Amino acid sequence: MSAAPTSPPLLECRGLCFARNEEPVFGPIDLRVAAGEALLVKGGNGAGKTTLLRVLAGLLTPTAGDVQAMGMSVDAGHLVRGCAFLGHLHGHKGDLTALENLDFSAVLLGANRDPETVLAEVGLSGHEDHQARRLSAGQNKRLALARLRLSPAKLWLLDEPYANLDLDGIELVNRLISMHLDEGGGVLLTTHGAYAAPPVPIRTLELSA
Amino acid sequence: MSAAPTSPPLLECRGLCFARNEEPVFGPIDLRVAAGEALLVKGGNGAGKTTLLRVLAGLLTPTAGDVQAMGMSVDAGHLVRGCAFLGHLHGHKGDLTALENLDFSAVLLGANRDPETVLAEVGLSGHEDHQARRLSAGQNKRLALARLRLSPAKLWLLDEPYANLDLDGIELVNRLISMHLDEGGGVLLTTHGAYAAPPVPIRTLELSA
Amino acid sequence: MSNVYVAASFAVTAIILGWDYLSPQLKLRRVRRAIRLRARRDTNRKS
Amino acid sequence: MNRLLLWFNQTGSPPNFDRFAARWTPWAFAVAFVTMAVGVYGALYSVPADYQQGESFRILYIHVPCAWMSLFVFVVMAMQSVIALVWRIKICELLAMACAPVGAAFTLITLLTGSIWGKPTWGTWWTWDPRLTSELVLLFLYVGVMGLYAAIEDRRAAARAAAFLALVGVVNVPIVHFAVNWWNTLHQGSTIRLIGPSKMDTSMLWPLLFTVIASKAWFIGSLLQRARAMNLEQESAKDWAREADGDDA
Amino acid sequence: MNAPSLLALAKAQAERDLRLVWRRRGDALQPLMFALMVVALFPLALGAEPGKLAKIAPGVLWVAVLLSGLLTLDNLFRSDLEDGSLEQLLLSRAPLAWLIAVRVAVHWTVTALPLLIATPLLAELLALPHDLLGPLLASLALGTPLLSLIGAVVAALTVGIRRSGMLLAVLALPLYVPVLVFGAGAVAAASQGLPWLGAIYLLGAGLALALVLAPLAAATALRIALT
Amino acid sequence: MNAPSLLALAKAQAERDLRLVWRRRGDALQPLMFALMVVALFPLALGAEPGKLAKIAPGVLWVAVLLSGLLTLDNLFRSDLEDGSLEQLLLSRAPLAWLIAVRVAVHWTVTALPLLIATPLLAELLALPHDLLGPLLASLALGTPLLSLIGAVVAALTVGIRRSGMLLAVLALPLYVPVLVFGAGAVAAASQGLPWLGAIYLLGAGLALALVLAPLAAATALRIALT
Ligand code: HEM
Ligand SMILES: Nc1ncnc2c1ncn2[C@@H]1O[C@H](COP(=O)(O)OP(=O)(O)OP(=O)(O)O)[C@@H](O)[C@H]1O
Ligand SMILES: Nc1ncnc2c1ncn2[C@@H]1O[C@H](COP(=O)(O)OP(=O)(O)OP(=O)(O)O)[C@@H](O)[C@H]1O
Ligand SMILES: [Mg+2]
Ligand SMILES: [Mg+2]
Repeated sequence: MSAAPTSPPLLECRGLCFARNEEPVFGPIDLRVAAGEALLVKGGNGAGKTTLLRVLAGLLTPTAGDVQAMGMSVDAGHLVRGCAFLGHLHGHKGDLTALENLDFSAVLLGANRDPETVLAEVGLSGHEDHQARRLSAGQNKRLALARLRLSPAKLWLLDEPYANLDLDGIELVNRLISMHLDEGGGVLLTTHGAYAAPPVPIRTLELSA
Repeated sequence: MSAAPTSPPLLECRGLCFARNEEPVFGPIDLRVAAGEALLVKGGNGAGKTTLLRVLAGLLTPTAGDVQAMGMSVDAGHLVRGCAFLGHLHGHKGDLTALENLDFSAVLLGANRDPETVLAEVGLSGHEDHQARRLSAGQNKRLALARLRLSPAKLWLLDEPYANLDLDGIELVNRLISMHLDEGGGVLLTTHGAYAAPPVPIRTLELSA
Repeated sequence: MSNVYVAASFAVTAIILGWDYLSPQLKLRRVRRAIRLRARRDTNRKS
Repeated sequence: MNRLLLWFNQTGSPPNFDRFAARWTPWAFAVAFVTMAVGVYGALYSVPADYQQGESFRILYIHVPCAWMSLFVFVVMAMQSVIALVWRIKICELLAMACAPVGAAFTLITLLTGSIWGKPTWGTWWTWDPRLTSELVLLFLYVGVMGLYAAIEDRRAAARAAAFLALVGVVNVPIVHFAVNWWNTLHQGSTIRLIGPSKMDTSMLWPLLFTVIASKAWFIGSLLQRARAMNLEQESAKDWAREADGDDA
Repeated sequence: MNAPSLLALAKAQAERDLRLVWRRRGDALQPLMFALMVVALFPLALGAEPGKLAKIAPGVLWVAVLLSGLLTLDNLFRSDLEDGSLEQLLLSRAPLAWLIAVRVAVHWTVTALPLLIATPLLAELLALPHDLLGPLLASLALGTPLLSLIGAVVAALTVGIRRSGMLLAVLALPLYVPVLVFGAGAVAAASQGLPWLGAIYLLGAGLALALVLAPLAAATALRIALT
Repeated sequence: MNAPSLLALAKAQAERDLRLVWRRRGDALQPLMFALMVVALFPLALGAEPGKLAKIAPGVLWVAVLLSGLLTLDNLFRSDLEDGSLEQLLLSRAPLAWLIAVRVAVHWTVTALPLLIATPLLAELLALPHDLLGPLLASLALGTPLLSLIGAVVAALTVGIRRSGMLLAVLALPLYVPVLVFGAGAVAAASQGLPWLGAIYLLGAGLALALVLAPLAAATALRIALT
């Protein structure tokens, strides 16, 4: 959208295959996410979405093919450092409060936004001083989304960002994604296609089990 | 539906309140689930759905009010033994295969269905010999649904049964619920209302945060 | 009398080396059988 | 460097390795069995009893080669591990992991024959002297490498983690070897040299030469055999595995 | 709603638990390895003199067995809690105490029995006089199941607390003390030529009592911990 | 994408870790409790004679400290793995080895330092001669950070494995042996009036080496274990 079409892709992979102990999980995949673009990976349960995302982040080693992220090649020794990753796990400590968790992330990520305002943006104002462990499933998800908003990363890798969220929360995810694209970022997100897709121009990749 | 309207309720509670460290989570609630009935508990993230379900099962002790399940009163020492409970956790061992897990459940629950056919019913045929740990998020959910189908329990307590499932899986949950109601069972289920509700005559309870 | 010690140590060695020799062969046989079973299942499925 | 790597990857490709191992394993074991037979005959019947230790000194002919192998195998394992970690060559991962059980077997033999030997000479099965202790630690390290390899689900990730542990553990090898020099211990210092002047008489040395060769050949045979089984297991879904299986099944 | 027979339940539970152990058979060896290492640490730390070692051998062996049992205790219910199996168990109609008894039996067979079998070797490493091996084995054979049973109650109580490994140890150890005193005491008495069967009988009586009471107590504790 | 300064990172990490410890301050006491109990078990298992106890005191103390450190090791990275924080750390731009160094420092401060402070008390319980307290404290002061650093490497390597508590012990103990031999050896030498500073210097050299290498090795191990 706002990004020039000639900008180098944030994420690109060619002929990517992954096999677990010699059992293929997904076939050769080519994909490209440039600045200002969102790519939606769709697939039913067990199609390999989570696996694909972990391979792209460098957390699993592909069997064949190569991944280039922000101009560097990704392999076992080289994770995609500096991307924002939202997995099935939240990645914050249950014993710390919502705000303490975000404060730490802010330093770690080198954020240039204020944790407190971001918390309010994701609808957790009033819960700043609650320990993350005491938040409900959906509130935890929102806290993880707050970290995304905090991160200065250009590339977002999101695994089922809509899961566990109510209608309001789904709206929030869509808003976050649009803002990020407008700022020239790129997003790759997965969903099993039961509901909700971001209301932005988007390309889709279908995985099948 | 097939059950006579005069049958005693499977689950009934009056003036149920729950507070965590003096902070009320949900107000006084009255509800009733009779044979052949389904009750849908709706509420946004953090409204207290999970908490309500655990209180009803006896896994948390209510602050006020009382719960009667299948004619017996539920309190701290007395869980609702013999109900079928589907929580955020799957309740099967990652190290055992799908079939081994179900076989054990069959004995434990005193089932009168065959584990292998039930597995096929929930769409896991071909995965019988895969360790549960190696199944994807949605496949794990389906395995938990298989246990429901196996259980001879009349009363089902389901916490977000639709989460993590693809369209096909949502269809499956609805089918399971209809069958259970036809057989004279009762179901209480929660959802945050973003999508999907069972296509059966249903009553709804709204929780608000 | 010290022959007992010699015999014992040679016996121990024989047992351990015997295990070292046989266990991979047994494993190889098991793997082979698994491969064959799998191949048969695949051909059955195709036909 | 790159061409070397390519060559390595080609000759070391799983099907090629399978063929290679199938071909050479019998030869290695043949050499091992023959030299072992000669060596054991020499040790048990041809060499006269020692004037100090009597008959029990014959244990030397298995204790010493196995003790040397226990150290040697660990070094080989560590070297393979370096290659596996740096260049990610699959066959080297397999070879490194196949070393562990063989090395553990040699270490166990060393410990057992040593303590059997200790009873008549030192009057006890076991003492906590530095060499014996460090050899026991070596066994633990082997077991640790095997345990770590077994505990991780993904075979290649497991191999790399265990290879890393083998690298860390290799510091123990010089400790075992030099223990007799650094501390005063009950255990014999270095006495034997196969090449050059030895403190042991040559007439008593020759069976040792044979058992030493036998242990080396055994190591090669066993290593190839184990690596081959692991290789085939991991590749069992591939076409070549089915064909190779069809050949001789 | 036909309740399954107790025997069928026990069989299913034992089968499941054994299968889980088998799937991680590497882990099953670990209590043994741990005890072996504790036994090895002492001579290293003390400097090895056979005479000195022999004197402390029974104590060290008992402590090693006790500690290695203690460390496996946390696993008894924790993994079932974490994946939700425990909830399912509590909400089923099956008699909880009975299932716990089966589980403790499996746990003892898998963790303590191998240790018992290896005791002669460990004793040799510590230069324990041979005539003390009998009392040592007898005291361990009666003492370890007792430890497992007592441990099960504590494990049940602490299962609701995350990362309770240490807390478990701190709670269980005081309860283990009498067992240790009588167990190691029997061996110590034998080493001084005193009658040692009395302590063994006491251990036996304790075991009989615990066999009946501990599963019930553990079941109650589990319910308390989880509601 | 302004990379945060190393110091700011260290501060944030230390603050976070300390805060987590503070939230579960009950747990922080547990290594101490454990060591105390091991120390208390020995007189019970051996029957208390001051002379006999004094002789084995340095060894028992060292073993107790070593074991209690071993048991807390698993927590070093595991809880971060389970809630996904570790993934986030790996995928951030922050230098991993540096963060690990900070974390090990916090871990040592929380688990080993209290033990060190309590050592005079424990030594008194075991009737350790007073002139040996100096060597004991010196050896522990240098030895325990060394143990923590070595342990961190092993903990990183095994973090991907569920319920690795025992495996961790089996892997770490062989690497701990030299530290134990020199540490307890120094005290033993002192007790016989031999020069004991040599062993202490060796420990110091080992510590210096480990301070540089261990965080790097642990970072590598973490990457290996998690990819
Ligand atoms: C459990 C007991 C024992 C263990 C663990 C053990 C271990 C070892 C090891 C590891 C070596 C190889 C050292 C190296 O290559 O640097 C070795 C060599 C040797 N051992 Fe033992 N040993 C034990 C008992 C004995 C006994 C009782 C004797 C005879 C009295 C003995 C005699 C020898 C001799 C002669 C060598 C060859 C030394 C050389 O390199 O020239 N060992 N032993
Ligand atoms: N750790 C693992 N070991 C072996 N196989 C696995 C593992 N994790 C997942 N799988 C298998 O890989 C396939 C893809 O799994 P993945 O988790 O990527 O699916 P998914 O698309 O994310 O599905 P869902 O929508 O259910 O989360 C599944 O068939 C699953 O059984
Ligand atoms: N263990 C706990 N301790 C204290 N407070 C808690 C705990 N668990 C949940 N809460 C609080 O109770 C409220 C209700 O939580 P609950 O998990 O029941 O919500 P929910 O309706 O299931 O939401 P979701 O749709 O997000 O799963 C939330 O505000 C949450 O912060
Ligand atoms: Mg997924
Ligand atoms: Mg919920």
